[in-house]
Amino acid sequence: MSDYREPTYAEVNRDILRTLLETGSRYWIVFGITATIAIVCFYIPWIYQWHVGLGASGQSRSDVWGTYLSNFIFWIGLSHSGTLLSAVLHITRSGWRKAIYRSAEAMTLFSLMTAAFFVLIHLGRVWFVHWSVPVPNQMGLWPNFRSPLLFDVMAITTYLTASSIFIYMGSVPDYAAVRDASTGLRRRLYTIFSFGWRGTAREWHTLGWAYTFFAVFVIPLAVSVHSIVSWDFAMSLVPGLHHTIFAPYFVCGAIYSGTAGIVTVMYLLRRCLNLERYIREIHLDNLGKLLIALSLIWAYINILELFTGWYSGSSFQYEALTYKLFGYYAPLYWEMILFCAFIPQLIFWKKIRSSWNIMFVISILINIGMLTERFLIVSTSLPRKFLPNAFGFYFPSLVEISITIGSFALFATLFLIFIKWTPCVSIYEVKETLKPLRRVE
Amino acid sequence: MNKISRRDFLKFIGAGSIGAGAGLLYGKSTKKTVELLLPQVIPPEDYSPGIATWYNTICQQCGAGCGISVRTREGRAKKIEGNSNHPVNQGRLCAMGQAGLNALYNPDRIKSPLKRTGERGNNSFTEISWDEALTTLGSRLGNLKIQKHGDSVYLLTGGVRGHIDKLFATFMEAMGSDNYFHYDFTHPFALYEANRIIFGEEIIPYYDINNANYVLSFGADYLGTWISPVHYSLAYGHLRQGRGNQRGKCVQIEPRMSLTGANADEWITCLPGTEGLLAMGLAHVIMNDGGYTGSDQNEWMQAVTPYSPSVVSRQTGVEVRDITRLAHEFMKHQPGLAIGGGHTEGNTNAVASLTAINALNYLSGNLGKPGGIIFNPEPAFPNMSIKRQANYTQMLELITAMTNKGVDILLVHNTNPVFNLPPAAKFIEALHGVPLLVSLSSFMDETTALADLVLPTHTYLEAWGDDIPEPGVGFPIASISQPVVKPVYNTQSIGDIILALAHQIGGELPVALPWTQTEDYLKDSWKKIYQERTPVDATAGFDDFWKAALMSGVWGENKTRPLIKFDRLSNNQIQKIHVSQPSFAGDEKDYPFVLLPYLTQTFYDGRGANLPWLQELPDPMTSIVYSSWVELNPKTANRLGISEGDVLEVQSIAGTIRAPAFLYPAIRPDVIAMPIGQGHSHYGRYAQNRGVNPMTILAPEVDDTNGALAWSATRVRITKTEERIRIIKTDGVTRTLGRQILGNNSVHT
Amino acid sequence: MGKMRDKLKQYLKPGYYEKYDYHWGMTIDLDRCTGCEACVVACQAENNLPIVGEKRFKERREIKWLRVERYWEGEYPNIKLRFIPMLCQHCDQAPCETPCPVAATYHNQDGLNTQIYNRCIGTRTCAVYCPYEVRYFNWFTYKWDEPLEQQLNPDVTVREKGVMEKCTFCIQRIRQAKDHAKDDGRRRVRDGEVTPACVQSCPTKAMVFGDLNDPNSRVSKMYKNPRGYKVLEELNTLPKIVYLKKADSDV
Amino acid sequence: MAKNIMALFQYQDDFLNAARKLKASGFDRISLMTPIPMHDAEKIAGLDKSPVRRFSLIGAILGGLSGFAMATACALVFILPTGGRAIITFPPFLVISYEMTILIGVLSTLLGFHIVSGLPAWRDKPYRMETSIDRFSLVVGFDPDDDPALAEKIMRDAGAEKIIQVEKPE
Repeated sequence: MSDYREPTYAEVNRDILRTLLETGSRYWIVFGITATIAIVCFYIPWIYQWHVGLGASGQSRSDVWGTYLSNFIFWIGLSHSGTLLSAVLHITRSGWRKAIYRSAEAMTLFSLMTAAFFVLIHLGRVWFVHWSVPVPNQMGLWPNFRSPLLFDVMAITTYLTASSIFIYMGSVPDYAAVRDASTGLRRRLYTIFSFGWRGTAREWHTLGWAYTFFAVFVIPLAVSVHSIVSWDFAMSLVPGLHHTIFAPYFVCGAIYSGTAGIVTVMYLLRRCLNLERYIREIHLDNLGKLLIALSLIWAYINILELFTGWYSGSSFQYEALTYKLFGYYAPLYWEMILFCAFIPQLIFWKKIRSSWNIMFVISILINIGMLTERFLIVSTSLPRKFLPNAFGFYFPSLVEISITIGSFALFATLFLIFIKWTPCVSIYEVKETLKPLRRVE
Repeated sequence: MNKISRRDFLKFIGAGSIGAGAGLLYGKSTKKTVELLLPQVIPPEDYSPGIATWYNTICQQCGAGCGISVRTREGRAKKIEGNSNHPVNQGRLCAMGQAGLNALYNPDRIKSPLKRTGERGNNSFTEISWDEALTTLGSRLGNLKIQKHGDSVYLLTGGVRGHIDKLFATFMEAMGSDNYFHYDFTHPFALYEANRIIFGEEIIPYYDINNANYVLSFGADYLGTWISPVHYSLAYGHLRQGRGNQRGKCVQIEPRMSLTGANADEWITCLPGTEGLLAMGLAHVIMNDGGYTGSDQNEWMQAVTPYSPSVVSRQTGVEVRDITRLAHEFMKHQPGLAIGGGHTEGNTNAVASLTAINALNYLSGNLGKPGGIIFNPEPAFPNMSIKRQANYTQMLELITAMTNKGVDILLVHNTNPVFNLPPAAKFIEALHGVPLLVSLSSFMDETTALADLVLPTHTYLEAWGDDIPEPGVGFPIASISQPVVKPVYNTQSIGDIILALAHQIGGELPVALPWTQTEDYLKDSWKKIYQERTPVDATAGFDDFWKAALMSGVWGENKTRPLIKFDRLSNNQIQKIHVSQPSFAGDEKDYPFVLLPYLTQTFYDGRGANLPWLQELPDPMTSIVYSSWVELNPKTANRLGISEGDVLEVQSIAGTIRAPAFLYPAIRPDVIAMPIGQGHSHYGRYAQNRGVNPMTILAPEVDDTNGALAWSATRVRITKTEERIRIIKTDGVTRTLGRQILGNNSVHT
Repeated sequence: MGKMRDKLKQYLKPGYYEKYDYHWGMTIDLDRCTGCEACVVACQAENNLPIVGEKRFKERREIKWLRVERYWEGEYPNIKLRFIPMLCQHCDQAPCETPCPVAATYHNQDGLNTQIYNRCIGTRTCAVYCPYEVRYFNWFTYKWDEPLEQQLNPDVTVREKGVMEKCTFCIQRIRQAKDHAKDDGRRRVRDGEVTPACVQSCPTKAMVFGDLNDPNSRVSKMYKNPRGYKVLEELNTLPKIVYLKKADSDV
Repeated sequence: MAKNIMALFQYQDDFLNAARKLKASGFDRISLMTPIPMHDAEKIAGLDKSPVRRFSLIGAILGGLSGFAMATACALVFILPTGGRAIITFPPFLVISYEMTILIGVLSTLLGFHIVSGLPAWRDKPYRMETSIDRFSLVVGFDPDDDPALAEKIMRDAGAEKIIQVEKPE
């Protein structure tokens, strides 16, 4: 844009720290609303379910896995782009990453936390969840490391740890900036957060190296996490789930949904926190291109699934496929195809790609589609397995729907806390992209 | 501070060990591994399981008379299994029999004697003591006896047999009343009558399915509900796979597929009520093709002449081809059996039909032969019970007597005429003429709810009794029913109540019934068997015999009956064999469908509806639980725009009921079927207000010959209503979708 | 050292067990089975299966360790109904065992697929992985209306909410038979000494249960029946229940 | 102990020039503080390859091994055969190893960062908070034979905005 004037270093500090240090009433209202919804729609139904048993959900003999698990995949998926994208772009040294990566990583962290909640909600006896981690317990038993669910436990623990460290380490210099801009208790707290960061050459040097290694670790991790999540399904014999393509399918879907999530979050941050000078068209453009690529891969895998299902001719595969395409949940299937395969093709047009509002809507649609996809996985395959006589049907109960809605509020609440805790745009990395301060040009 | 109970303490330990105790447990876990890991699955070596005590007694859930072994622990009944000594069921038991525990421990049992306080039928009772109950009843009975009005006392019971039946009879006789009836909806009146006509004896012979090569069943659901299902199931298993390579064939002829139909090799439908005609058609083919060469050939020839295959085919809807083929197969694969029951028994021509079916047995010459019909020897003690069964016409007489104030006291025991009689009989209305209705029952069923005085009885698992199974098993047996647990509630056994009443009333009654306890009465009665039937062994006294009989649960004698020779029936008998077309209540135009109510394996005639295990047992044919439904052919449904769950209004000339539709692929398009058993207005929490009772729309059609209720002879029309409900069933999709679930070549038929 | 090597070899061996102590198996003759469901009630009585009530049935949350499946074949009037009792197949390569994160289900030395209720945390993965759908979950803690609870079998635990359960081949009866054998000074249980509740009740003697290790046991002989097949054999779960398919009539 | 001198620069080329000159003049104990990571500054400070990478490598290897060991040990505490698989099974245990490689690798890199960077800093060091905004700062420490005046002069010549004497030891 022509009227764009590059900010000075001091302006960067001022603009970004303002989002952290100045809290208006609008923030508190939004925060109050999301926190209330999180409590009313998420925690209270959960406590109720805890009390009466999992029967509070719509799951039944015909479908023992329901929206809790599909939401779990969704949130894990949403978490996928942030850290992964940030790490990939860090390693490939793409400059445009710097303004957006912090919020993307935050999205990872908090959607991962939300996903972890769904694991707990999903359990029949959540009060014994500690038996699934290798700590001593009354039964004297250790977890079964042959279980794909335990891969999950390991993967999510690792992913949560690695992403927290990744985002935290990347923020240490910014915590120092917050510390320097504040007084009193906040100053003391941020002194601790920033480890007493001064910005010496040695500190920068070590951080740089460590950060690169974190990035190196995080990339294969992120790929493995969603592969492992897919194995929860693909390792079963269930027709429609027992596919080798499932791991790449899930990883691709996850990155897809995560990238769309980044667009959504970017849009909101830009609008609500007046960060127009930092989150710019180039970001939207690049993310848009990424979305197109991902949507094409995603559509390709979907077509592949239809193709193999149709070609196999096996009653199991074919039945599962026809039910998905033409059964009770067929409208959801076609909605998903529309939202995730067709609508994103609009991004090919530069005009659409550069429109914040349209991109925002598309990104939301993609994630609705992805949420549907995850729901279809549990609701179309599991109730119709091998024995036709045991075929059933699944529809989520009010408790499940409420918890699903509540999970979005929970995510929003966590994110709102985050933006008051950590600068949502990396101060020092934005400065890096600016014109260096030199006397001699 | 409050005391910490042991329970709380254990809770603390539990909570603490999750975190703080982890280290300690870690240490433990590495040492005593098995105990920590598998306490529930494999108990440790030093854990000694409790010792169960088994009591042998008799199942009284239906009239088959199976022997059962009840497993008890610490004085509580835990499980009912078949008594392997008992020749009827040989250790096996059906679902209903096993659910007997639900009757014993039913939460809705009547817990103490009750006296009506409000209007009749308002369900308002107060609890009274046994003393008061027996005194009230005893003095009323005594007064009638003194006034020489003993004959105005009526006793109506279910199909009770053995010495309890005799006790009732003695009691009523001493009261001066001969008004002692049984009412049992499932009683095969027509079969007894048909057997009397052909065999000259009003009995059910032993159908030797075990050794048969061909079982031609006209509607008899012998694997599900007909007479003695467990015994016939055993025989069926033997017929199929128990004889090496020789596998018997089963053919089932009925308008709606029953469980037996599902298991038959061939299932053939005929128009409702024309089973007898079809049998005559088969007989015609047998006679004409020289299948029968007896001396009375000519008489038979005459008798079957009107039933040529083409005529019968028109009357029954079965193709000529099939008629001749069945006849040939039946003659070729002897020994074969022709049996009739189920809906065949529920038509206006039932006796004639069953007579015709018996004639097939006669013509095939299987009488008295293994694999055919075998006649039982004299039972250990006379079984009078059959004679006391009141059919519909006789019940109408009782109802007339009630209406005309001829009944002062009506004692009802273990039978539920309010539920099991069509309302057209006006039983409830007739009760207005009865000053005192006394119910001797364990449950608050519909009849008991109308009673003035309720004397709660023991269930069969708490009471003494005995039984001779009917039909027999080819040799004389008898079995004793003994209490397996202490009474759960303040109830008394029916025998004790009768004996107590006898003493209360006084006069010659205590002389006729000198005992105070049923156990003593039984022992004294069995002494007779001991003396007459058992070769006296000097070393074994009666006590040993009694103990042995109790322990094994059954007494038997190695004695078969000499064959009755049926060389020839009298001409008169043969001439009587004539089957007419069935008639139905309702015009075919207005009421296009024939309603077939059927007994279900789970509820039988409705008596099982209060047992939660049976309510939760998916119906074997439809997998439906907890409700009633209307079965109709998918084609019919399609034509009328009905789909599963649409609530239908089923209307006959006698009334209307509403129930959801169920598309049943194996039913004639011109009939609809409904299960009997649900639709209770009382009878406990599990049965109450659930489904409908098809009995309530039955027209009072009766059998032409014996006057029994023709319960399949009502025509109905169905109307789809706006309402739609989800039928609760466990089945998902009931087609294999080409999957090899039933073995590879099971797909072709 | 050699001992350790042997152990390691054993641990690395697929299938792990060289030979089971007992190898309990069952055959179900579909030619005898009439679909009467006596076995269903027998199982309910023996194993303290809850009475779930109409509402739960409507939600398809019934618990029947043994159910009878029915399949129609053909169209009216040439139509047949086929029954097949479906219970835990105690697969030797059970797909349900591996995915349990807390090892609440495993294969014991008798070749049984056991479910340890007190270990279960309710992930329900086993139920998803089971192709026979014979695993049932306690969606609620079910209550017995007084005094129906007096009937409960003291040898079998009552399960609480959040726990998976399934057919055990009446492990308590197996245990009892083993105890008897031990009391009698025998090393092994005799053929026919153990009958699960369903087998015991079957009115047509369609089910046979016994030890597959013993080549002379009835079940071993029935296993060789040419009519025998295993349901979903193509999944290679090695189910231990052999069904004998319905025979065609000789007539 | 001698005082340290701290200089603030507005421009990064001035700052780097000053640092280079100081180095050339024999002042070894200099610290460079910048608001953004600067490669040139790191070079002047003599930093090339960071030892953090060793932590990552060792951590990753240890993690992988310990992952497999943990899975094996857990499987051997109780012998619970499942699904006809071996007790020690490679495919699933390798997945566990993979995850543990990353987990321990990340944690040990974190440890490496803390050790190598000397953070958290437990005591107060010379620092001006402008450094976190847009000022480049240099702290020079002196050995007994160094001339603080010379250092001050070099910095002033290079264009230092402000020169401060600091008491705190570097």
